[in-house]
Amino acid sequence: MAPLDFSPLRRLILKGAGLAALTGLGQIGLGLPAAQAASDKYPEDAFKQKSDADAIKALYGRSADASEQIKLDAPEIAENGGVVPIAVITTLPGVTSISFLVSENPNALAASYVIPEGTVPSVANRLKMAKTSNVIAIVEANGKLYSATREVKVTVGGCGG
Amino acid sequence: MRACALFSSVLTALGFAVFVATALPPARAADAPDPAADAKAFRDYFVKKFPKVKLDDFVNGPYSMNEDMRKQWEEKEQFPPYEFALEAGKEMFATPFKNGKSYADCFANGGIGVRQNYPMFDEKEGKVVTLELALNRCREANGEKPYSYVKDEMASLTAYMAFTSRGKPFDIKIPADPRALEAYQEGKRYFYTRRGQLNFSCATCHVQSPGERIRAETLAPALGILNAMPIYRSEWSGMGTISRRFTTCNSQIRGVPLEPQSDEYRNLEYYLSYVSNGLPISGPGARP
Amino acid sequence: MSRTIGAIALAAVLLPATLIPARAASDADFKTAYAAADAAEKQAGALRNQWTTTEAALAAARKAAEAGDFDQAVAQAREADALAKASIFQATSEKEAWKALEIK
Amino acid sequence: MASTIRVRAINSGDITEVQALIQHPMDSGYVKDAQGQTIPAHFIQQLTFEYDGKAVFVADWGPAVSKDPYVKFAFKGAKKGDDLKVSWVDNKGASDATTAKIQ
Repeated sequence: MAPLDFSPLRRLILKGAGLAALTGLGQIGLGLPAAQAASDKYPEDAFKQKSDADAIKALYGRSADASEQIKLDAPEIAENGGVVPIAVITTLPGVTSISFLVSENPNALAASYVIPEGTVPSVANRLKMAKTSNVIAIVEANGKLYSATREVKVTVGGCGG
Repeated sequence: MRACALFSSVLTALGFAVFVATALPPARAADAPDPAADAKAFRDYFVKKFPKVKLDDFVNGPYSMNEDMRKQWEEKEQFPPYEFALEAGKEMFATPFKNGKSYADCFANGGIGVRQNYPMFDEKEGKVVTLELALNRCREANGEKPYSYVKDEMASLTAYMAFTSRGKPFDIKIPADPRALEAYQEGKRYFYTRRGQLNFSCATCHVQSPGERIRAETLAPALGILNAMPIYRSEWSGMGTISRRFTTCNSQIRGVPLEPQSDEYRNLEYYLSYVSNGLPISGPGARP
Repeated sequence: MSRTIGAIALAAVLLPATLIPARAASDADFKTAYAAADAAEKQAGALRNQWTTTEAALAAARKAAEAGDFDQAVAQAREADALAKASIFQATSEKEAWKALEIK
Repeated sequence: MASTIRVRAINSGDITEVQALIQHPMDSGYVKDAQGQTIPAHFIQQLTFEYDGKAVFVADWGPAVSKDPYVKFAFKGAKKGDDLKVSWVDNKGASDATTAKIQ
């Protein structure tokens, strides 16, 4: 597969066009649904875990391997730790879920998204960050777990004066 | 121990004040105020200081001068956080008062597309009337209670009125009335006067250091700073009006804020808006 | 020049404020110190230039007095007084000094 | 009362891009109010988008999702004029739902 130049691709997606470019990529495999991702049940236990590793284990029951096929888009310096725009897009086939973790938050797991067949493996959301931290995106694809990590700097918010 | 810290901070502030006072050139004769020349000098200063920023882009505050922040902002603007306030404001604006009249009856052109004309100098009253003040006066004239000036309903209403005026250049007039010129001059004096224990003026941050970070914040340039009002500030986790911006700026420099819509703040808004004449209204805005 | 002298005079006022009183302070000492600070803060108010730190010191003085800690109450009141006087000094000197910052 | 949910669903060819903004405090349970009292955690736990009777996107959220949360995704198979159902439920059992027309 030809390497994708992500930034123009993302820009196209921002404009609401160009998504067709991705659609061939996401839906190969049979999408072996992992127990957690396929169920409608809220993963209470995973959200209660403190560390990123424990949260990933609680959510998926195994650990993830880093993948170049995940593009994690996050600012270098968050303008405000309360609202940090974070997005992920992947060219991995057979995606069934995408999750976001903020390692240094009191509870690392921030959000987990179920991606049924027919849904594009791309999510953008806004998360809170207590302090400078790694942000981890987990992609579950064809029953395997992949990850991408980026550090986002958070300066102390406000002055309380 | 706390006493020592305070003591030394007093001395620091004092030392600073003495330094400034003694470094002053001898008082020159008070030149007659010339608002048009002021506005030109003001604009020229920012254009020269930030040659890469397009004039109209100054209304986007810190986002005009920081690429990483601008990207986060563009992301936010896809579904802006002021959306709820804007919709609420639109609904409030359209809802008649108990007496059957509405906000539209209080404003030229039914209040649509007029934000760029505020504040205006009211020659009857002899004072500056801001949009926030005009809205509350409209309410009171129609038997309704005034709103808090700093957030919530007032922010929603001004958000909607700004939205209907987006793109229209600030068009603040100083009528041929000595009181209007005096109000302008007083606003200018307030803007440049150091206050608070930190001994900062508005200009210290927003003229001398825009684009720089102070604590966690990137400072906005004074040019165009009111064009984006009201704003959703992530730091506030909500909307705030011009009144909120002024009062929080004062307390951040450890000054006791004046009451919203006091003469000083009205004059300050008059001055700051006037020197941004020609720059487009961009409110409501989103800020860190 | 008069400004400099003013600052020195003010610094002289400040110094005793941080010294621990030789004897335990009384309610009357607190009232005297507080009245002076309060008067200075009112003057700063008339100049539209109060400081939040002055207000905080005044509040701390009242709280200490309520708790019967008059040493602390007097110390806080004197700090408030020093801060209020500094804010008055600032407002007074800024009456002309602001012009130095103006963009021309 | 006005809905807490704002949705924009825009179709282009086979793809429908969905953006949603929801009015919700998303209190983390780690913040204190002005009186020093901890504000109890109050956040949306699950947000579901349904098209044609099937879930096309399910968000499981913890309290680290920002106040007035925002999410964007895209799915295939819908047409302009179709309905997209959006619903959420929070940790206190409150909920809201709306149906948006795909544009």
